[in-house]
Amino acid sequence: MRVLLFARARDLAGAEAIEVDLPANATVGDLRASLPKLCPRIAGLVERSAIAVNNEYAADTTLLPAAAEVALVPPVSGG
Amino acid sequence: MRVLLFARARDLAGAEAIEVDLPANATVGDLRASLPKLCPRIAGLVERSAIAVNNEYAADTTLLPAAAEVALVPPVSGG
Amino acid sequence: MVRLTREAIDHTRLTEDVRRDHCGAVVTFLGTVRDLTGDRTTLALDYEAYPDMALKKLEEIEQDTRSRWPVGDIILEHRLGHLDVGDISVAVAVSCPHRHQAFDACRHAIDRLKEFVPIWKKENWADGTTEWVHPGT
Amino acid sequence: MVRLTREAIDHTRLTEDVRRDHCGAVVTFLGTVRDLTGDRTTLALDYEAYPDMALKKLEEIEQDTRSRWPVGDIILEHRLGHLDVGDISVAVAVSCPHRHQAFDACRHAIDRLKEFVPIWKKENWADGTTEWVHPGT
Repeated sequence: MRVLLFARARDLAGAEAIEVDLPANATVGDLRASLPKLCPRIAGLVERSAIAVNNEYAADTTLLPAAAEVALVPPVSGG
Repeated sequence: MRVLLFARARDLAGAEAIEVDLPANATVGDLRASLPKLCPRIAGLVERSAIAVNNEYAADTTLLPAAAEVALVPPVSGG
Repeated sequence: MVRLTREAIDHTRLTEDVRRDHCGAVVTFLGTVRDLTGDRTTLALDYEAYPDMALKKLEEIEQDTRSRWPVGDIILEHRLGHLDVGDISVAVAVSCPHRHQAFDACRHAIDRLKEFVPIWKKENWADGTTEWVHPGT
Repeated sequence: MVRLTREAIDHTRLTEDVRRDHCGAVVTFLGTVRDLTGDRTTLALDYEAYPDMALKKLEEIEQDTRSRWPVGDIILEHRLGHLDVGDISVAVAVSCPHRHQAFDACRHAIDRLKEFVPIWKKENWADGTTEWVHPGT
């Protein structure tokens, strides 16, 4: 599964996305837990970020659909 | 003393101002009481209007200065 | 700055004129002539002022607003004369460092304007009659 | 209507586009790039969005605002890319029949935008450093 990165997360990771391998029936929380292992530099930011699934903020208990657009959404600062 | 009229008061009186004779030491309240006698048509509006003395809203207890610009200010509706 | 004018109000200019580099927020309010008041149809409005007192009261509102919020700049402008439906009768533009300041300051200024600035409007109803508007009478 | 743009925001057009004959009030909010944040000097900001989600969230804000107030029209527009001090980063224009509706609706829309629309700014400080702004981190 590909996870889109933005803003400081993208700069810290040096990439626009991270590939994550997750078992079937994995949840958003499982994804959240796996990100710091794949990219330790964003660990602190992941804790404070939301996860979006198909352009919607998702709770950690949400099951990840098989084909979904997933993104790490750090605290926003638009306006 | 000349009292400026505006809006409905001017239309009802058919004049831009009314001349009022008041004794020395007359108050704004005395002026207010005299207006309906001079121009009965504006009696109802006078009750609901403010009196301005030198471009300032004045209480009925205020003494009228000898030389002042005085106006009847009906309820406003700007904006 | 405060102004009474018989020309069309240029909201672009008002908004541009209050912008400041230290102010991250600009709020501009426009009052426009509505086609309906309750269930009656308005064709036009005529606005009249007691000009000297209106300018004095507008200046008091500017000073009062500046004393309550960190205003970068503020402009209050009211149009007088004959206005058609859709025309802008009044505009208030305010800049402040932060947005809630700008919203509060702008709303305060227009609320006060409608409360005590000696300006009056005359309705020109669709049935051909006219009527000065004096709330409460 | 909602928009993300890399061009300068034209507040004149936004304000004109929301005006309606049955709406006596228009409130336009502009967010502009401030020269100071606290005691630090900003030279410029870079804005980035997660575009599809940002547009979806902006549309939700438009619908939510329309459901709460009798909105004639509303436009939310956010600029992306490199902005200098004084540039307009965001604009919200709203028309409603009455002024308190327009103020409340406009403030609601910009408050929600800042709360959850996935857009981020990067500070370009006067000392040459840059920093993505992520409140709370």
